[in-house]
Amino acid sequence: MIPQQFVHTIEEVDTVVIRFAGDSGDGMQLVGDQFTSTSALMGDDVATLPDYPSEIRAPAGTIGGVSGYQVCFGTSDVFTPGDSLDFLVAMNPAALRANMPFLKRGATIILNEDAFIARNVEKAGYTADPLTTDELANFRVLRVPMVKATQEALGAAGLSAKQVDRCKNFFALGLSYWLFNRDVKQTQRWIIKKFGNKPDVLEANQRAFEAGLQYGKDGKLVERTYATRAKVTPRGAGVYRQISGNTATAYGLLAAARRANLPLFLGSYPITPATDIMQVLQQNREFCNVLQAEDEIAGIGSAIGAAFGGALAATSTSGPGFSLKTEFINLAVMTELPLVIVDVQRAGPSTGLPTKTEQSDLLQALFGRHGESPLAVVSASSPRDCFDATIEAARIALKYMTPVVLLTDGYLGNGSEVWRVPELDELPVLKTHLVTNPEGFKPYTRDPETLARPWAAVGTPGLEHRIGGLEKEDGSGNISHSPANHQRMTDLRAAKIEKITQDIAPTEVYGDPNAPVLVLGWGSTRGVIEQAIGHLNKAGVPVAGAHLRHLNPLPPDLKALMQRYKRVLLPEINSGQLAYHLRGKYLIDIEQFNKVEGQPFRADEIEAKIRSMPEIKG
Amino acid sequence: MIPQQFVHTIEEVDTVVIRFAGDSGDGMQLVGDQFTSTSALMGDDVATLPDYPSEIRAPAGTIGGVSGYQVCFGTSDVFTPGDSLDFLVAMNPAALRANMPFLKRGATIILNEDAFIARNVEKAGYTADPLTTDELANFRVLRVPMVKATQEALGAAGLSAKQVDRCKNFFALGLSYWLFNRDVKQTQRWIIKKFGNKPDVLEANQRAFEAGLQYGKDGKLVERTYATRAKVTPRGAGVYRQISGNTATAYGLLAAARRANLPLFLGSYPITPATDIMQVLQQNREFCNVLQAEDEIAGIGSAIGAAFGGALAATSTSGPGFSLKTEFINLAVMTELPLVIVDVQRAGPSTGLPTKTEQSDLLQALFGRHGESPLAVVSASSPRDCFDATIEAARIALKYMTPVVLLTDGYLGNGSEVWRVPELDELPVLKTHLVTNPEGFKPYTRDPETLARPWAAVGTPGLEHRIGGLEKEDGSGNISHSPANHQRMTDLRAAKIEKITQDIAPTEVYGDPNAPVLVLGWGSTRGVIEQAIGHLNKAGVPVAGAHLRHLNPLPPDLKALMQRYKRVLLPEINSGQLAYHLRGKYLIDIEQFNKVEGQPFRADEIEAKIRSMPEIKG
Amino acid sequence: MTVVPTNNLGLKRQDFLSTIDPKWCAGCGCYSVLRWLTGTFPTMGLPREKFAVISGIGCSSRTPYYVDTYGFHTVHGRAMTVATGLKLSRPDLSVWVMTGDGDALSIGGNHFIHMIRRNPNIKVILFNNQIYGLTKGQASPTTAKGKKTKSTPYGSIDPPIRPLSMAIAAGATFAARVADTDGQLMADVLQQAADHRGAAFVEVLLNCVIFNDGTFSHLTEKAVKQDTTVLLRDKEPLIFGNAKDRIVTIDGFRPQVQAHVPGGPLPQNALIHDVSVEDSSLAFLLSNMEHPDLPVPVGVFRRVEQTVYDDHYAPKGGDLTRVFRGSDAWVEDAAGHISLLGAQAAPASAA
Amino acid sequence: MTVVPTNNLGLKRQDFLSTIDPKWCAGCGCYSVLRWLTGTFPTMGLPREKFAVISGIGCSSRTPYYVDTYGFHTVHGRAMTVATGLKLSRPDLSVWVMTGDGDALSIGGNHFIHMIRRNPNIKVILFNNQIYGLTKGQASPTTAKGKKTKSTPYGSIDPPIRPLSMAIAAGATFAARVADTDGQLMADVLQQAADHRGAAFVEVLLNCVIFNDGTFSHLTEKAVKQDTTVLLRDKEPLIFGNAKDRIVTIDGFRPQVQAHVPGGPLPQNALIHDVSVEDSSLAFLLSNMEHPDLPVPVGVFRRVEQTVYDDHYAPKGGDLTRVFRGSDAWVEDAAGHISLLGAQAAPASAA
Ligand SMILES: Cc1ncc(C[n+]2csc(CCOP(=O)(O)OP(=O)(O)O)c2C)c(N)n1
Ligand SMILES: Cc1ncc(C[n+]2csc(CCOP(=O)(O)OP(=O)(O)O)c2C)c(N)n1
Ligand code: SF4
Ligand code: SF4
Ligand SMILES: [Mg+2]
Ligand SMILES: [Mg+2]
Repeated sequence: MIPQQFVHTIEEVDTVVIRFAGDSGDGMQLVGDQFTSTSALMGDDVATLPDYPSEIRAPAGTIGGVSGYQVCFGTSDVFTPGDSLDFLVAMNPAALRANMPFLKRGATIILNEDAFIARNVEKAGYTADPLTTDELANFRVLRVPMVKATQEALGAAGLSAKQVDRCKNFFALGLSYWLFNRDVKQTQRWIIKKFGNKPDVLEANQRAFEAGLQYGKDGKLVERTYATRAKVTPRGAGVYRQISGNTATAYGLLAAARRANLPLFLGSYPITPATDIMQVLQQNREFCNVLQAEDEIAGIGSAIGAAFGGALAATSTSGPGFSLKTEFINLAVMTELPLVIVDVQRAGPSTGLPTKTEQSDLLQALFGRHGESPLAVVSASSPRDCFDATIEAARIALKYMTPVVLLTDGYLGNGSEVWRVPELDELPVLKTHLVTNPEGFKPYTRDPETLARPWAAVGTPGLEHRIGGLEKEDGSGNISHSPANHQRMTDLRAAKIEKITQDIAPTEVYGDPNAPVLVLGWGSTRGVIEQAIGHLNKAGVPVAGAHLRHLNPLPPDLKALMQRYKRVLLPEINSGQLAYHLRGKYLIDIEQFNKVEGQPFRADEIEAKIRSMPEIKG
Repeated sequence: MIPQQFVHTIEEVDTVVIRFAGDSGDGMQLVGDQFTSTSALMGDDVATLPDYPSEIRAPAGTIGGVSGYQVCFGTSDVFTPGDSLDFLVAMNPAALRANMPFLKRGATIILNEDAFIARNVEKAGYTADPLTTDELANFRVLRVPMVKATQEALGAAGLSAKQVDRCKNFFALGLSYWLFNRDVKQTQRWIIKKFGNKPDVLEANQRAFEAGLQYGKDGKLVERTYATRAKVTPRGAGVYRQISGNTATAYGLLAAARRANLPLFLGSYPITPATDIMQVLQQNREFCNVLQAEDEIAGIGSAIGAAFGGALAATSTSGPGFSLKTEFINLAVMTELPLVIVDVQRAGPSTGLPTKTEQSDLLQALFGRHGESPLAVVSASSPRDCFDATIEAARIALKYMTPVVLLTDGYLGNGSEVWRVPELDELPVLKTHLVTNPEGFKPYTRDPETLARPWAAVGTPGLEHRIGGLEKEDGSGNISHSPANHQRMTDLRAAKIEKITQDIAPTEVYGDPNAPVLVLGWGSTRGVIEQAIGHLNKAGVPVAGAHLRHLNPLPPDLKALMQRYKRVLLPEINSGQLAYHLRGKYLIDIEQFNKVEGQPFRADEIEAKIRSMPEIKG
Repeated sequence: MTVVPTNNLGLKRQDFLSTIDPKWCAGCGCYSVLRWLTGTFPTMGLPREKFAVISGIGCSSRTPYYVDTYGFHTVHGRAMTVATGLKLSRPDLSVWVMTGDGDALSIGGNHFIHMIRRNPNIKVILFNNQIYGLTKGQASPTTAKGKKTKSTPYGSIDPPIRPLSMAIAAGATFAARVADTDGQLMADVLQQAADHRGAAFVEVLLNCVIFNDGTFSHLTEKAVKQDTTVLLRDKEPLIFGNAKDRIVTIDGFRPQVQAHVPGGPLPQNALIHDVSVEDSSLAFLLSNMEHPDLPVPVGVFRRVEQTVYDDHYAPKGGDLTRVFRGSDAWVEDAAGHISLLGAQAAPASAA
Repeated sequence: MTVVPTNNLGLKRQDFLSTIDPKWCAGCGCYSVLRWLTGTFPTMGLPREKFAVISGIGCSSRTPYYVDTYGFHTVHGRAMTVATGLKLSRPDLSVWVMTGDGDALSIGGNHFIHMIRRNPNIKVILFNNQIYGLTKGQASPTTAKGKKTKSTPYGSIDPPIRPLSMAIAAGATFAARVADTDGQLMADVLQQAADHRGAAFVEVLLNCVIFNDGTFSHLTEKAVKQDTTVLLRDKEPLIFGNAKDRIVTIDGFRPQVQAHVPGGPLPQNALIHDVSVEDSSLAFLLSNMEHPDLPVPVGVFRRVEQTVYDDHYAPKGGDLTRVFRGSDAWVEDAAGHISLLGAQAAPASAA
């Protein structure tokens, strides 16, 4: 697996966490992306965390403008993009300064030393050049004149200084490939494909990339390079790719529609960090109808219209847009139409921190509508799991004729990992309540098993009927002001959602089943919790874990499961929303562990928290 | 108190529940209103429940088109409009049929027998004329040819048949005045004022009214009339009037603004049953600025703008409109501006039952926003209490620089009772955090007592600053993406709302303080719960009651209070929203008592529920 | 794929009336729209199930209940969004939106504009009674200035919106106006709307007998309507008046009324209507014409052909697995050996 | 009460710049607006605290942070509502809205229309870059048909909205257009907007160097702009071209371009601009003029006087107790004796 051309000492490693950081304009996302797909293609597991600056371009060279791409790659146990950095590639002082808090003690910093000039140092907010102070004393610092080296390599290419400067990311990439013994072919090919129609840029980037590699080979950086160990247990036969959570969600919708044999309709409006879901589907217009609506209200409204017409309908958004959909979600509840509402949660309230992640829309998903308005809520636990979670959301929507809120978040949506691409026939067939028989048809009769009403899509002969937001008479669906009927319908709507519990598999417990503590999680915390528990179990600390996909209704076995443990710990990237919900439902006290910093948990934080619990300390 | 002109036997009564019911076009609301204000003016306590048909005019004569006005009047303990009817005035078969379920056994029904013709009987959905069956066997039925009698009285007036028919409500009113020995002067005066500019209509209505009185005096109805007993304890010196909840809310806003020395701004959009709040303020434009906005979003947006400019700002709506305000409420949370959001709850979800009442927006008020977004929630417990509750909402908003949701409901908003009109100087002075001193000013510093930020109204020299929905740096209010700062601000926003507990008086317990059961209530259930407890206590059943005004934060003594009782019963016109909240907060189990029929609880339902509890039955 | 009239199915107006009795007030203009709407449907050669009548909230928005087709009484102001989603997903349907002046122009103004500009093959009938009927009489965006309503006790202060001006500015390809009382014109206009390929907007001047009675009587009463309105005819001058003795002329951009000898020669500056001129300025000018200075135009203001939005929506399906694999997938065998997938495995050479 | 210029306070442009460095991309057209906006404020004779700059969400909506006045960065699409509430409550302030094409015309379209039609004394600057800048490059309602963006990988299919047409249809009393590159005109237009009593709407054609670079270069580049745009001057013909050798004429309602001899006689059918004609049809026609058939007009399209909405808002206060008592209150004494209050106690007689 190690290409022949490298002849330095090679150290085998399990996993490495590296972050490429530079100015917004420095092309770090590209570098990270290439590094990651190459690693994945070499058989490594990968998990990534792109970290954009705030929404708008900050002046070059400032902390606000730093863009980073973190990737954890390796051959075992890559659940997360990593807690802290083994390696940092810093293209300028601001990138260095912004990432100091994330460095492991003793980490390696590869600096673009050419950027460490007085003006940049100052812009980054340093009072003195960190290369001249003891600021970096605890780290291994490798200084590389990336700009000069790139210039040298490109000398004859006849590009402007600015254009040359733009190539330095490929130099950094080449150097990193050398350092980690990455396979260069895929990237070489990619460069050709990407820049093929601009020959001068193509050549410049190729040269810069080669120069980076050569810089390493020439021994100018270090003697020792790294390579990931060969995989002990292969991933299994199949087709694989790297996938982000948002792309997985979009594909999940495509897959669900196909497996339900329905057309797919998405009504959406751009919003960070959910926009990609819409954009991915827009790129695949042969497979679906996508409306970029005038706002989020129109987005869901159009989806409800499509659902009335017999489509698998969805709308995708994030916090502020989710709030705007409130009224229309209620119409979907009342008309009992199938609908998938994807909320890629971000840090709130209000505009909040649009590029940062959070799990704080759970209670809104559960209760954020006027009246008694129950619906189903499911969550995704990793980028690739977004695919499965989306199919599950669609399955519930179609089987129970209900809107379903799918909660993902910015961390999942933007993060990526390796995904085994399923064959379509591996995926579940989704059943619908589409009806065509006019015999005895009434729009609000109920299927006894699911309590779902029949789905008479517009266009079906003989099933003409009217629906709307006013209370309906049980059975006929006519408007009814009867008090008793309102009670009955309120109860039926709730009972239907409760019925979903019949489909929920027993909650899977991992780790030490006899432990005193159960760590419960939901959504994007799965990776870190699993990693923490794995670590602790290895270290002999008894702790168990369980992760929830279904948040409404909750798994029917959850109460009993929780009662089996002395204490339940619940880490959430909010102020304790699921904990509150579980207390309200089950009257069981829960140990909350909350963090509202717009950042995912780190596994070590969870580990430390578990270790500190009296039930564990003994 | 009994006018001289009546000479029949008079039976003294404590309280009477009567309902005037007829077709939408029959003027029943007017009749009920006159009857009520006259009764109030005679010293009776009154409580009313107008009950409109569904939003739109139904064909005349059908059940759907019945409009009713129920009033309970009397000299003691009028907490509610009454559980069931002592008297029903029914203008047509549909009005009779629709109200059968509400009649007490042995109740008196005064029928407009002229309307009991085959067509009307059929339209009402009767298969046979109820006057010819034994359908009414358990009631005292008084048949009055109201149309004919009115025609006779108006014989010479030269009005069209239709116009004459329109006067029959005044005939019914006159007859009722005779039956209950009501003072006629006020209504005579009112008729002159109302119809003074249409002399023929004026005369017709006057004649119809007198004819109704005379019909009674002539002994054509019954021998015995009724009068309410003289009051034992007078109401106390003061100015009184009858007031509806919505009017009281509007007045509460006017009063709060005056006592805070601020201009008042209301941004609103019409919606049943909240429209009146806007309309009452629009009638008083010398005292406030009211914008009928293009929608509910613009309604709250304009209010937030006014708050930025230093006004006491409010927005009023009901369920669907409340849902639409979700996103903007979050902006108010983030910018920490004072704002009163009135939600006159109605039966949901979606369009639901627009003219029916419910308490089902509580969880939405508490949690229905993306992100961690705490705000204060208060509720009103009776029509006149809307005035005080509104002032309390404004007080909290101004003192803690926060949006406050005020929950009333359709029952409170449309219902009315006697209100002692306060003098302005009896009302609390509301303090604000308005600042003018540029010395050391920063928009997000905090008052240590309240954690409120300073309120620098636009226009104040030297305090120019920028606010918005992005996360703010603690103190400076600048945009901040710092993780630690986000956590700090999240905590501060929550802590500020918690601070409000310092202002909450100890929860008042009434009834038997040593009872095993505490009946907790919130919002509009106060009247019925108090009545039920009063009854039971009198009957020797030990039960205590407490009613919550503050729903977020909850009273600090509530947990301890609840723990003092064997069992806490919580009646709610929803599926158990406060119960869920209390369980989640306090891990205390609660006996729920829920009703989701679009109707208020009746006191007897609550009484029966309490009696059925094992803790009471022993 | 778009609405293809199948054949004459022998459906009559009655077949399009549902069993629910309309719950509008006696005398309400809504009855008239219902009548002519259900009169238009049978002419379209489509079976009942192919119709969807979508509405928001308001008296006017109750219409779907009374039409025996598919119907959706959605939420206030948002009918156009639901209609758009339905139409894009199901271009085979005939989708009709029933809306009010508050529903379409107050809370729903934005969806109105955006639907119109996209030009899907959806028909919109706006019941303009210049009032909020259902909520019992508040001012709407079309309420006349100075008008006293429940929410404007001192008279309305908002300059009213002209629905047709908005529609035309938003790019309406079909825009028309008709009074509820004018059955013949309503039939004609609805027919043209039905036949139009693209979004068709029809404003109905509608009487709310309860909360705004007579607001259009100066335009609808027999005695005066010939003098206060002018029927637009394509390529013809705007001649009106009981005796056809007045004509609209144009001076610069100022329309004016001049005396006209019936049958006599046209003044040189006579305004000649043209429904299909591409630039919408003429239609806009007509939409600005108001009583009492000018006669109020009724009939079709604008009817042009443009790309129909739903024509863009035609997913064909295909090989999803290819999509899922994207361009960077690889194959692993059971032993963990990795190879690239298909085309990507091409040799890396360009230099 | 409205904005009364106090006196010249000696404030300079610099005094209106906050200490926060603008975070727009280098070369972004937003800088230009900021520059001329802060250049206009000092001319208004108002102290800094009397200004409020309100925005929605978008790159353009960051402007308030860079202006040293009161500022409110609200939520996406809703700035107009916040501005309206502020202005009605505080007519003494000078309120400016900064918005984008997505902010004002996509999600915020309805508030835009309603603010414009009410005509409060609020100034609106729409930064029209024909793209969603902040969210990194999706199509906006003004994006040209066929344009490839992140959200329209196959080219945009939506016919674009013309912001000025919408504003004019909504009844704008002041409407203007200027390119970000034309400092002089921007200064002039903003000055006129500031001086206008009522709602003033200014569309700025603005370059987003990152996601839509050059979208207006055919209108802004030195070499061509004389040929592709025409500066509107009140009561003057529309003469343009580098050599002033072309003129816009009008045939019916069809504007056309004709050759023109500079200084020579005007053709009879030359289109003469008139900013203050009450009927908005001329302004509307101008707003419809588009490249390449016609020169794109810049400058002031419309400026008319109408009632200013905030003039209606002037509560005077008074005796609240009277209000609370209403017309049916009564007095009770401690013994429970009841008497009517004041006027109501008049004797009941009319018959
Ligand atoms: C979100 C929301 N806001 C307000 C309402 C209350 N409402 C129902 S219909 C209506 C206006 C009706 O006016 P219009 O659209 O003109 O219809 P009309 O009744 O006059 O036909 C309003 C404000 C509502 N149902 N939902
Ligand atoms: C409710 C809501 N929906 C969506 C967004 C995401 N969003 C932010 S700005 C923007 C559009 C920006 O475009 P434009 O208004 O043209 O401003 P520009 O950045 O181009 O100046 C969008 C969709 C949001 N912040 N809030
Ligand atoms: S209230 Fe007006 S619009 Fe509504 S049904 Fe009655 S007449 Fe028609
Ligand atoms: S993305 Fe475009 S609009 Fe936004 S700051 Fe950059 S250049 Fe300006
Ligand atoms: Mg209307
Ligand atoms: Mg833009």
